[in-house]
Formats: sequence, structure tokens, C-alpha cells
Amino acid sequence: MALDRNQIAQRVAQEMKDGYYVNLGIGIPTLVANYIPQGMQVMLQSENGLLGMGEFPTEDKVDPDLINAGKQTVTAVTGAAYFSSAESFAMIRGGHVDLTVLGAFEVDQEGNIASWMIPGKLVKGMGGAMDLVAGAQNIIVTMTHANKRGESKILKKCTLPLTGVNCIKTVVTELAVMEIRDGAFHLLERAPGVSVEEIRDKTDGKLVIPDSVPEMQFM
Amino acid sequence: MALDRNQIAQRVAQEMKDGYYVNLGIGIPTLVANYIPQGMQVMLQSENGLLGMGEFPTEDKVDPDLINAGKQTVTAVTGAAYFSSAESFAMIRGGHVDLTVLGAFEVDQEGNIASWMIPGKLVKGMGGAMDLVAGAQNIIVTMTHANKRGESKILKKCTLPLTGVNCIKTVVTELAVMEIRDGAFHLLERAPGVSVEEIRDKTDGKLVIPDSVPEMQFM
Amino acid sequence: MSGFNKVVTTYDEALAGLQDDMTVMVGGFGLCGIPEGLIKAVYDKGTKGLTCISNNAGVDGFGLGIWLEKRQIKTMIGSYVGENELFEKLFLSGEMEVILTPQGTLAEKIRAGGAGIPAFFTATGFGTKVAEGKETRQFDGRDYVLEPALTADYSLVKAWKADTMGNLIFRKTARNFNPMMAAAGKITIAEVEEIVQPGELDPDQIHTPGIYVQRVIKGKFEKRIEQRTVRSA
Amino acid sequence: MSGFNKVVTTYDEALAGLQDDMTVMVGGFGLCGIPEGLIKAVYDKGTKGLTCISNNAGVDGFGLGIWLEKRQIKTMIGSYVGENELFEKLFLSGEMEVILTPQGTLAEKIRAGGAGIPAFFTATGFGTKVAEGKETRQFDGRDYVLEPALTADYSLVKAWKADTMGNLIFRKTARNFNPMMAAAGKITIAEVEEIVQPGELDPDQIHTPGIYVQRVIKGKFEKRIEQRTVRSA
Repeated sequence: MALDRNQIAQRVAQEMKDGYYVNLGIGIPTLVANYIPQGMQVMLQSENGLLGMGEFPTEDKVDPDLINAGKQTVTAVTGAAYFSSAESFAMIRGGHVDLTVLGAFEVDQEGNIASWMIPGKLVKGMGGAMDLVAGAQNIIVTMTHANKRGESKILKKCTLPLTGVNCIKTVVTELAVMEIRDGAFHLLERAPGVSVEEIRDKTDGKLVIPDSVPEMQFM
Repeated sequence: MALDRNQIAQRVAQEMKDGYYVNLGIGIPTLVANYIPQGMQVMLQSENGLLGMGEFPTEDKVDPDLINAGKQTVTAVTGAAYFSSAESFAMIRGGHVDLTVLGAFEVDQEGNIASWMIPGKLVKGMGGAMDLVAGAQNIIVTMTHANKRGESKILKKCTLPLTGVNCIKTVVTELAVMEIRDGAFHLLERAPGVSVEEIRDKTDGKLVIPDSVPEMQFM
Repeated sequence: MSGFNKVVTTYDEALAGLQDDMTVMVGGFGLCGIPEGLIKAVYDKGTKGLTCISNNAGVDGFGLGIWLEKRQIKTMIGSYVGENELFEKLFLSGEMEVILTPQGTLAEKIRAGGAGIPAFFTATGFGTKVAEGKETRQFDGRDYVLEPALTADYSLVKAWKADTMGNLIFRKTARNFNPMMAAAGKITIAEVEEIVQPGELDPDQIHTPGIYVQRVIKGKFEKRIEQRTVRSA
Repeated sequence: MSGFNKVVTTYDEALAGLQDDMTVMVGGFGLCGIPEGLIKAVYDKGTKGLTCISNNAGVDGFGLGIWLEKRQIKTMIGSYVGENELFEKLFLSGEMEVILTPQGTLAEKIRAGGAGIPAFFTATGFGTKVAEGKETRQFDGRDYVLEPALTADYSLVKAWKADTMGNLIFRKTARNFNPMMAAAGKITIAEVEEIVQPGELDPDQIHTPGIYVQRVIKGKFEKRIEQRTVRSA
């Protein structure tokens, strides 16, 4: 069975380590915060100027001066800090954020990512995505393996304008966990009940399949 | 009569304008703070991270965490702000400081200044001087016109290693106020009782002397 | 003599000298921390041909969205600008030029402008459209793009508190681009929620020293929320 | 699990991993805002061959002056380093290499190192010895020098207060180089006057967010004054 959005987030959350500073993008990445293993502490960075982002506020705690990078009202955890956008991206660009999780339209076997622009559609801007893929120590991309027409988005070479080059190492889709290295996708895990054949069929890029591909484990 | 150190400082203080942010170097420039015309407000910037430097503290107010760029204990005025060295030099380099007053070994008719190094003697470092001459909107150099052997320090071309190039516009010595432009020193004022001839004799660089050279005025 | 009293009481005084075709930076992230009254005053004034530097471009009818209504912006420099329909129309019709810049590069270009750094190298955007036509160079085996600084004729920023000397304190994530823009404007106008006397702000806690601020005005803020997201108690 | 508790109780733990020939940044301006206990601990440890980045080099017998006594510094990078006699001796004899850097350029090189900027242009030092061998370039008719960033294996900084998560607040002019060095060290150790619990520092007032700090230790400070200058009451 292909994973749903929450299960993808849950699998990504397993990549967290205690003491990590993490930036979560919009969409599925945001859901990762709900699945951080118990007893593990991570601090969430929001690139608009907050280290230590908390959950959404209750109605009485809504503060227009406290939003996340998706412009949603949020809260700050105990021990949080606020800072300017320049300081925020100094943090990101300087490699101080341990992990970034973000979505993508396409990734390819060279670790390139396209996530911000579809020619012919309105371009709203890249926001902080280009800085995040250029700066974070580790980057996990969450995405669907193929589009609605069944065309693979795990490619030999990205077709859309790039967000960053040679930067993506790990991809988690509804079907698989893959590591990108040496110009290929290395299949690490498959979703429970999903066959290696299905993954191979939906992967356009070079896929390295080991003798045994374990199923993802969920608690 | 040649000016003494305090009179030089007093003359420089006449160049202040209400609302100026000013950085004063070590030595005679420091004395300028004593002669700021009454009713005029200026804020002193100290490049180690203080905007709004006040006078020296009384004994009971000495604070080791509050020093100026000369490492002297100081105070802060009402409305002062503290910041990092990076912010301090962002201020200086970015041209936000209206006026810098600093000493020099030599200046020349191109506006070059040498103030930090005498070859053969121990070099202690340039500190913030190179940043100040590169960044300030206006720079006034205070210095003696000639050394103890009577050799001019107001030169055609500096002989010592430079602190900055083409940056000095105004020089105040014990004998004269001069403006540097178009490759020459333009004599603006002479110290009370000092002759134009004496100034000419002690000036090595090209000196432009107008028909009438007024004496400096002191209140 | 006025000394360091930078307080003005009308938006006319605040915007004195602002002319057509100038470059104007406007603080804020989305609608958070924007100088609402100053934006409205520029709209009322009708200044045109502006190069506007701001992370976002407001929404229909609020924030910078109202400058779009009057076609006041000739060139928009931002990182994420498409939260309103009019923007789309002006962009696609070519009525307005849009220069998209990665958010961190935008923040750093503005910071550099205020700090007297004319250009710097960053890895952000290497190998993408952002790097097209720009110098690139390797340092330690990694590729970087040379990015020039940004400055402005006027910077319109929003702060929480100011003292009369222009020292500023921001609140929570309403800080965002405001401090760098304050430093990068030739004339910086701070619209604030509260003006206090010098000495009332702790000198250790001032985010923007007054040297960067030319004018201070007390504003009124609606503080509209774009994405009101709540959980049940 | 330790989570974000960064407090260590001994200088051995604080300096764990520090080895000969590493690059170490040390905060402070003169003797103001220096991590006194950490400096002493590196002296006791006897680590040698260090590249030391610090605005100043202490005085005879105090601050970084004690590293000179044990010949622990191979290369000194600073802006004003001559407040002690031993320094002069080591420098003139060639026992120690000294790289003099304008103070603002030094601050910006360190800031750039922490911020992932490999190099930037500055007007400071153009046409002087500082620019020798460096690339220069004109922007808008003015000449600038390309300066590379600085980073360190270890940064030893001094703060006033820290919470256990490494968030730091500095006091008055003891801030100086400490915030940038905190960001530019792979391992940053903050020696502080007081350690408080998370939540006790106002999130709006934190100078150095904890993400930059790996270890926190409570120190004892003599706070020696170099130039005790007073006026009569």
C-alpha cells in the first residue's frame, strides 16, 4: 500500500535525531512535526525569524506578530529566540540547521531538485527554498513518486527550472525511501506491501536495487 | 602662536553639526568631545560597540564591561545603544557615521593618509582606522604640521605605509586648517598670529594660498 | 535645534522628499510587520514608477496590494510575491517588472547594502535561473554566485517601540526584514506602535540603533492575519 | 537523552576535542568580554600550534598573553595586538606569524564565516598593504578588495547570561566580537556569568540563538581593567 501524507511524514520523522535543529517546508514536511518520536527533542526553525516554533495557537493566543514561513499563526516553545531575516538565513546558509525537509516537483539522480517554478504557470517566487537546499546539512525531499498521469518525478534529469544542484541526498515518497549518490537512486526501503517492481516502473532515473529491500517500519 | 592640543580640538569641534554621529580617534580627537558647542547635540560612536558614549565614569560607576575603543572605562549617555563589532563596522563602512576625527603620521595632497605603521618600529596593528577612513562621510585629520626635526608631514606623497587612499578632505594642525582637493592643500585658516609664510615653509605638498587667509576664531 | 528628536507627526512630513521613480524598501513578511500607515500614505500621495524591494507584495486591497491598484510599482524585487490576483495580471501583461530573488539572498543583499559591502558570494541559486548572467566562482571546491548589494532612497519599516532618537525594538516575527532595511535606506522612516523617551529602552536590547533611522512616526495598525490557523484548546 | 541541555561543568568537558594545530577564535576587545576561564584552561591543557583569531592578544600574564608564555600560538590574526612585551619578542623573532587585519574587516570576515558567505568586497584597505595580493574591483567607480571569510574549529566566547539551551545575552561593550565568533565556530563554547533555565531569557532579546552554541560553562571572571579612567565626582 502506498503511504498517505501522514505516513510519509511519519517515516521522515524517523530520520530526526535528538538535539536536531530542523526546518520544515510547507505541505507534508509541516506534518513531520506531529510524529517526532517521544522523548526526542528537536527545535524547529522558521525562516521568517524564529528558532523554536511551537504548535498552532489556541484561539485566545493568536498573535499577528507571530507567524511561520507559511504565514500561519503559530506559537513559540520555551527557549525560543526571534531574529531578523538576515540572521535567519545566516543560520541556514552557514550550515547550522541540521536538517531541512521540503517538497519538490522533481528530483534527479544527480541530486538536483526542481520545486519552485512551472513555466507557463504563474511564478510566485522561490521564497527561502533555494537558500534551504544550498545551506542545510541534510536535506530530505518528500514527494509523490509519479504525477497523476503516472509519469515519474524521480528522474534522470530534471525538466523544470532547478531550485538547487547536487544537493539532495534522501527522498521519501509514498512508495520508497531512496538515497541519491554516485549518480543513482539507491533503494533503501519500500512502503509496506509495495513491490520493488512497482517502484522500478515508476522510477525514471537510474535505480540501484539491493538484493533485499526491507519494508518501512512504523511503530 | 601655534595651537596647543586643546585648541586644535576646539577648532575641530567647530566642524560639528547638530545631530551628527561622530567617531573620535585616540589622542587629540578624544579631546574634541570637551568642546562641542553648547546647545548642540552629537552622538559619539565607539567602534567596539557603543553609540552614545558619555564622559569618563566617577570611581563608583566604573564598569569593566563598558569601555571605549581606547580601552578606557567610559559611560553611556541616555539613548545609547550597544551592539556587536560586526554591527559597529556595518555602521562605519556603510557610511552612517557623519564624521570621523583621527590622528595621522602623514597626509598628502591626494588625500592619502598614513597613520598606523612605521617600518622598523613594532607594528601594533591598524585597529579600526582603515575602516574609519574608508567608511565615514567626512574625515578630519588632526596632526602636527611638522615633526620635531621640522620636517613637514603635510606631503606631496606619503612615505609611510598607507591607512587609506584619496579619503582625507580636511586637515587641522597647530598652524592651519586646510582642505584637500584637486591634488592640493587649500589653506582655509591660520592659527591666530601664525603667518602664511610659516605655514608655507612647513608644508611640503602643493599649497594653494588665497588672497586672504583669515585667522581661526575661538569663542 | 532639533538634535536627535526624529519624531514627525504627519505622514506628509514622514514622506517628505519621496519622488516618482525612486527605490523604496518596505519591511515585513507577508502582512506581518508591515508599515501599514506609510504604505497607505504612499498610496494617497500617488508616487509612481517605484522600484519596490519587499519580500512579498501584499494581498488584494491591503499592504503593498494597494500600490498595485494605482500602478505605482514599475519594478518589484521580492522572493514570494503572488498572493493576489492583480499582481498576476500586471506581471503577465508586462506592466510590471518582477525580479525574483531567493529570500536569504534578498535579506543578505539588503544587509550588505546597509553595511557598505557592494557584493558577496553565496552558494544559493548556483546552477539555477537566479545565477544566469552572474559571475560564479569556486571556493574550497564549492560553487558560488556573486550577488550585488541593494540600497534604497527610502526605507519604510515597522517597529514595535521607538524612542524619540530613532532607536528601535521589534516584536516576535514582526522583526523579519525591518532591521536590514532600516540600515539600507538613505532615508529610513520607522512607523511604530509606541514612542517612548530616550532611556526607556534598555541600551543592550535595542535591535536597530537610531543612527539608521531618520524619521519616526506613531502609526495605527490593523495587523491583518493572512492564515489564521488555530488548534482547539 | 540530553536534548538541548548544553551545560558542562568542567573545563575538560568544555574543551573536549581541542587539538594541536587547530584554529581557535577568542572573543573580547582588549580584556573586555574575554572568556577568562577557557583561556586559562587552554593554557593548562597546553594545546600548541594554534591559529588564534582574536581582535587583541591580551596583556603580559593575562588573557591571551598567557598563551604567548607557553608558545601556544603559531599564527595570530587580529587588528591590534601589541599590548605586551612578549608579543613583540615572539613577533620580531619570527617565532609567531602575525596577520594584521583591519578591525571592521576582521569582524565582517568572521560574520561571513558563520553566515556561509565565502568572500565579500570591502573598500577598507584598498591601496594599502592589506590589499596586497588580493583581488580588487570597482563598483560604481569606487575600488574594493575581495576578502575571504574566517571560520574556526573552536570558538571560545564570553557572555553575560546563557540558558541551558545555549541562548546567549551579552552585556554592554563586552558583546564586541563574541556573537560573530559564536556563529563562526564549528564547536562554540560559551563561558558565562550566569546560567538560567529556558524561558527566563526574553526570546526577543536573545543576542545569540542557541543553534550557534554547542557547550555552555559557568565561569568566574576577574574582569581586569586595562585603562581605568575616571573623573572626579
